[in-house]
Amino acid sequence: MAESIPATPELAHDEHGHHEQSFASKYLFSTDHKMIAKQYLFTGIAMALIGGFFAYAFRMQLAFPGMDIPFFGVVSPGEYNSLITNHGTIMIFWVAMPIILAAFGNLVIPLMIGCDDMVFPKINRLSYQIFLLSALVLISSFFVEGGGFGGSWVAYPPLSSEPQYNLTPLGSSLWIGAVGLEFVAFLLGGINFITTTMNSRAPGMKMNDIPIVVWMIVIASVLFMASVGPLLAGAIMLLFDQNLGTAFYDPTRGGDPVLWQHLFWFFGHPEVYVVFLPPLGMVADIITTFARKKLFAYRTVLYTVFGTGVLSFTVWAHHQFISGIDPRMANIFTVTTLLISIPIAELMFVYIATLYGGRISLTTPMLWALSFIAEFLIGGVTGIFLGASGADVYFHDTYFVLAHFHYTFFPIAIIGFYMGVTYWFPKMFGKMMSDFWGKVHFWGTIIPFNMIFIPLFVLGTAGQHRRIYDYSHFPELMTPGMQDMRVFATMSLLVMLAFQLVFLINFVNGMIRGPKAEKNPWKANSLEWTTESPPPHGNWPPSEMPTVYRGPYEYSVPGREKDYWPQNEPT
Amino acid sequence: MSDRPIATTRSAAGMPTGKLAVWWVVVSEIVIFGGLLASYIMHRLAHSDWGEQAAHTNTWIGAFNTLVLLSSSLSAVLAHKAASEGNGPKAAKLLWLTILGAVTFVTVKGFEWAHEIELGYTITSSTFWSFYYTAAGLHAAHVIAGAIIMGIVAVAAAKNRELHRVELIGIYWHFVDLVWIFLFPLLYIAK
Amino acid sequence: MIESLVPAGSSYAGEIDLLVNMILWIVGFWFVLCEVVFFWLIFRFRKKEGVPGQYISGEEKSQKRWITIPHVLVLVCDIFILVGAIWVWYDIKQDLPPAQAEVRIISQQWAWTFVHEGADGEMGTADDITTINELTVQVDTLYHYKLESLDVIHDFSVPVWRLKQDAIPGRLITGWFEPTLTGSFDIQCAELCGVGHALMGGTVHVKNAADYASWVAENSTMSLASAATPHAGGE
Amino acid sequence: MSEQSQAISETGDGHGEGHVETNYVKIWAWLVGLLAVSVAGPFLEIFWLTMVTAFGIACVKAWMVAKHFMHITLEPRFVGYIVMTSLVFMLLFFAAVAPDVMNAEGTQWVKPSWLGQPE
Repeated sequence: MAESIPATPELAHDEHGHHEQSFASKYLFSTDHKMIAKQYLFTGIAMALIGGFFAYAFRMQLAFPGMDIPFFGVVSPGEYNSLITNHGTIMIFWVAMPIILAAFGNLVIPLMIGCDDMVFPKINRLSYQIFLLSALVLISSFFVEGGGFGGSWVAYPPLSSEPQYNLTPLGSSLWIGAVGLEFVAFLLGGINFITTTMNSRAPGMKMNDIPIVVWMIVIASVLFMASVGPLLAGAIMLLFDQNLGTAFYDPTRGGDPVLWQHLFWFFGHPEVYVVFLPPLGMVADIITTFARKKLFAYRTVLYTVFGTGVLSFTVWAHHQFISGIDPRMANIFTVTTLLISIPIAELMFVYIATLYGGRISLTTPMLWALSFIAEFLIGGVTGIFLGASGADVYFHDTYFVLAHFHYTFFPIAIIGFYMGVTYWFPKMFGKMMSDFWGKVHFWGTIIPFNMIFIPLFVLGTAGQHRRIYDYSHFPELMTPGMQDMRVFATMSLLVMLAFQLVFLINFVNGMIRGPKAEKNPWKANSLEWTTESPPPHGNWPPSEMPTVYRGPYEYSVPGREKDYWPQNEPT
Repeated sequence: MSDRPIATTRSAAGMPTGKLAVWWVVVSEIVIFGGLLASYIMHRLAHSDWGEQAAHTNTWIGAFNTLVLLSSSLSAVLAHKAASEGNGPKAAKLLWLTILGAVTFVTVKGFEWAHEIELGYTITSSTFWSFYYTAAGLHAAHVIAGAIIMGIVAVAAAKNRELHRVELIGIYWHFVDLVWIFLFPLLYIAK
Repeated sequence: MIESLVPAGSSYAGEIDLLVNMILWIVGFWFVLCEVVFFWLIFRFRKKEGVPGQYISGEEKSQKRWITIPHVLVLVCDIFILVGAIWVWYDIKQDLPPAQAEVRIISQQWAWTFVHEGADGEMGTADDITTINELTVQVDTLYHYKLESLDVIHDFSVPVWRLKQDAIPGRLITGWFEPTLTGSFDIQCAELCGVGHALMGGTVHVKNAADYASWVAENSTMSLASAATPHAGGE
Repeated sequence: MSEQSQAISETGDGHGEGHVETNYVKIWAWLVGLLAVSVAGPFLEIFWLTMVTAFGIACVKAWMVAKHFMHITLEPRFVGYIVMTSLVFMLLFFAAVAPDVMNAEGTQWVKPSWLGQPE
């Protein structure tokens, strides 16, 4: 893990007795929340490259069935299944969660609430180490005999629990083991996030003075902790079914496969809010900074997010309308699903209203934040088709569903990642990234992204179902127009993947040769911009720990010459 | 104490950081055992034939194990009381007593399982037994983990250091006892 | 929206298409409105020299109106969608109109097995016609299907009929459809069921009364003959 | 084993400072008594009575441990709320999943092997 070498020498601190650290203790076994944030970030980026490569491989197979794909070779049906399974698993559990929740959570929480580190530094390090172990276990599952697990990321038994059905005996056990380990890692991380935010706020920081991104990350951690339990129990039961021959999910011996679906989706839906809320918080902080404007109705944002969090535990079976649950239950879950779309709609209205009366400067982070809102609107809007049980009868498991959740997951994972990195890069690495190349990369990613998934909406409406390796067996799906759309989507993916190189170069170049970043490059209010870039160990000298006097969004306050008002500036 | 960050010393939520964290651990454990027991109860209510399967569990051993855990909860709370009075060595002695209770619990369960497996009731003989071994096994794993951490806390408490941790491990221990209070009737009484 | 890409081939296909169009209009309106207002605000309030930002807390009643009004309107629209969705759902999945014919669908790892009623119109008799991956039905006849799976979860889906139902091993799920369009259409397996998931395509032949009767007559005599000879496989 | 702890608590029965003085051993004795009742319950062969003694007493014992040993009532209020919320979520999970896992049949579906019908 080649880490960056922060330009500014570490400031010696009397209180922490800052002895000269060896490479290992500073980078590999560091307990500093900022270093652990970077570790999560780089592991997340590495896994994103793997996940992206899988997407390249199976999209090429879909566009040119049976072709010898460069860098991969011919994709066999079993390989196709494990490619899509692990693309989904990696992108959610090993890219979105570490980067959005853990990397930015670790970086942002202590800095924004004005304390020197997470409350339990060693547990914080342990959570990263368990996460790294889970990533290695998952990667090893690709190379075992029989290949990686191929039963889709939802792993419905009996396909996932019976080796004679999924033909990946070792792969499936390693897969569920890796997912279980990843849950343990994020349980430990979650406890750290929640306890730090609840207990270690800077003196004077009232509930309404906490930046929205910190609120969102903590609520996301609470949602994760309260929802992962049943699936952890379910994962243990699945592991026993796979290896010990128990029959929790085997219908012929008294078990019930639908039990796993409920256990999975009881976790599954709060999970999508776990990864959705932190980027939503970042959007709030970034658009207020670059619109120089106070967040519209701070309390409304909080109440809608609390409402969404609680409701997210009541909607899970809309994933299972036609997969065997009792049809009467579907009506209840249609009601709750349409109910939960309302707070999210209100949140979007609040963010759009925040732009009214602003001085919007379109820097790269602002472009990413605004594109998050624009793209997520499409994702949210197409979700109503799927939440309405009557319409879901047709749309379930088609590419319409796939396009819908990519219009929600892409803004969460990829746009959220780029928004956070471009905004906090000066603070993390003490350097500035090039804004020009940032914009080139932005347009180079957003336009192709839409070119990939709008055709997939059309294909899904035409009845094309997911996870099918080759559509030549379905005459209705092999009309020339549809195959062209698949090729067009794959070509757009190639263009988008190419533009990611622009980012990687800009990212690494910024780290090594970027111009020195000042304390507060964006002239923002929150506390992380009141310490050096990159912040020393302990963020502020122990004697100068910040005290807070006002909220984080006091921009363009009438009667002040500067249009921003840092939180720790005494009135 | 110097390497502990300033963050840990603050308590904006009105309670010490350690206790706040332990309560969140308890909440996350509630949903884990809750998910497992909910699945078990559903299957149990669905399959009336599990009654005679459950008849082969030995209620007396279960009752004794409950008594052992209840007593270990008592010594854990007495250890907390001693620690809050600043008496480290006494707290440590009581903690070791609790660990003794834990060891007794696990060994008794070991013999019980060995006996049942001998009689042919293995984890795969029926879904009741699968749930029986999974739930009791997960609980036993938590008992062992709790005992190990309690050992570490007891060693420190004996030297009058980190006395607040005695209460923290106590809360976790009472939770493990609570899970067993529900597991006992579910697995042993409902016949 | 769907009927432009996939013909409506069953009695309730029209209902689903109507519901989807209703949702499209409601949701499309709000989507376009939000995007237009969004991009207009970005353009209107872009950074101009000498023009300071405004300080709007959004807590006063007058400012909050801008949020609560669309909020309530969205709530009202959701109620329309809700009623439509439950209405269509009840018709398809909860209501079971009396059957004029029956068919058994057995899914297994990577093939569909269909059991049609033979000439005697009774299921479970010797003259039942069992076919692999080829379902033949009569147009404008209300069929009950009994769906089951022998191994993993499969999903019987006929896009033209807007029909989709998972087959859960260990369960026998009943549903209904009434084809209204003659012709041959695709059957797809809509739930990942292992390596051969893509091979599980099938076709459904919807014939008018005459062709169907001749098909049944021809095939049920064959299955009767094969049932008579002792070594024949069959049920 | 339990006698030994009783001896210790007899001697060191100092006054707990702060929260109300609860005689932990008395609470423990109640718990053991309730345990005995719940074990004796099945011998009366009355099904619903066994259910009451088994699970009713389990809930009472759980509350006693939570209140007297874990001092949950003395913690800030949100501790009780988050524990209660997680229990409510488990109830919600049970309520929504039971119709599928517990029933042998429902609207338009049936589990043949449960009803003894042929596949």
